[in-house]
Amino acid sequence: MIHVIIIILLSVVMIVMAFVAIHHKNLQVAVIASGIISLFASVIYIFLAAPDVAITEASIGSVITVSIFFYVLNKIRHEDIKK
Amino acid sequence: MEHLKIAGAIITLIGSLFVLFAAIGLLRMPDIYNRIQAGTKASTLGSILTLLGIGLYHPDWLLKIMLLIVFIVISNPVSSHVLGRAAHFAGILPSEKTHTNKLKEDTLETPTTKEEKK
Amino acid sequence: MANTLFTIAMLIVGLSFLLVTVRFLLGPSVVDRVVALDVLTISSIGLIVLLAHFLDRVIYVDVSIVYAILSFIGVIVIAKYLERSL
Amino acid sequence: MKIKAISIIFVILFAVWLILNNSVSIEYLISGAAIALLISFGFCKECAVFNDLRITPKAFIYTFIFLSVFLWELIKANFVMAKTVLSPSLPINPGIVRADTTLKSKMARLILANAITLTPGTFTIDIIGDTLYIHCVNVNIDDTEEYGKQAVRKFEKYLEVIYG
Repeated sequence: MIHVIIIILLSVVMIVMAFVAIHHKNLQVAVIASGIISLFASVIYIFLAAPDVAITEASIGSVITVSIFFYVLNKIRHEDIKK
Repeated sequence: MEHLKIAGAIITLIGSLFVLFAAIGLLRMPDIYNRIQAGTKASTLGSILTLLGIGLYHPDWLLKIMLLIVFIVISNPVSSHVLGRAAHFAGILPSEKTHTNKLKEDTLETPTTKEEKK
Repeated sequence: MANTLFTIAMLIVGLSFLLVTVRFLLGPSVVDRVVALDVLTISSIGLIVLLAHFLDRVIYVDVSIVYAILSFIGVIVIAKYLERSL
Repeated sequence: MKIKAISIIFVILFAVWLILNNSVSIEYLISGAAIALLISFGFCKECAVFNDLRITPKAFIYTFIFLSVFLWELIKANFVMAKTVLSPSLPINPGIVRADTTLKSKMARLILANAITLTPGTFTIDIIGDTLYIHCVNVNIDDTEEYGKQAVRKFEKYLEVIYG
């Protein structure tokens, strides 16, 4: 019972974050929202008894992707300043 | 043995209450610096107590949980400090209740570390 | 008895997720949202260890160790970006 | 002094390896020792992190006292924070104050800043030169300097003994 409640709660937060990631004007906020989506996705993978997938999802989806996005955003900002 | 398990469960419950207080503090505080204080401080003790309760319930997991607690205690203050610094240098002002802001006075006079790096 | 208390603890952690999500939606600046991400990560470490208790396997604690190390790196990268010194 | 830093890092890495594997069989011991030795010699050419650490009986006792004071402050901090957050009128009075430190070692300053961050109502925003800038939730309007000094003094006296 508690499993179902927690999964529903996590899914609701994930859907809200997906809307933010699509519709928000600010690009940085959208990237952070997508990071939170994969954070919760990895918690749901643990519910489905797949810890290896959860480790991969947490490390790639919520850390490395976000870091690379911010690195690229930083590069774009420097280009803007030069012009 | 049974008492230890009940004690672990109660400690876990107290820890989760502290996590809830962190969320309430994050929601109620007026500006970003106070939010960082409420959020990181309460969530640090909350997660420590939650983990410790589980560790008391399963004594053979206790070593790994201790390692996890050490990671959290080392990394959480550093991330809160880095966020506060980022908020200051991104130009976010504290709320109007803040009556002394020595950091702003000092960094306006001298060039900050941000400028030196460029 | 103990399992009931653990269930209540899990529900409270889930409720705090909802409250932090509200702060994420309201938050005026980007730094507020990063603080929300930080608190979400730390509290989901607690949730994963509670899950490890319910499913009774120690391997899930390793997942939360990975979380604790990696989330720290993510927050530092974002803060460096906001500070314009990445 | 390089050998001390390398050996401390070797011990830490080896302990973490053993805890993560959760066994003391001979294969884990040998492979863990080899990897920890490789990492600690390969990456610690110039690491000065543990150079100032004193390994004397007095320093051990002071480390213990420091940890217990720190834990007590951490618990107190959370109850103060919970009381502030739950009271309906939100009684906060924030301010950013200066506090000078006399510690010279970088590691000691890191630990001091982290300890201040986890104590009641204070958190370190920045360190410029010898000055810490501390954000406080409840600061006295008349005596801002004294408030910062108190927060620093609480831990500094122990760290002065542990680190040179």
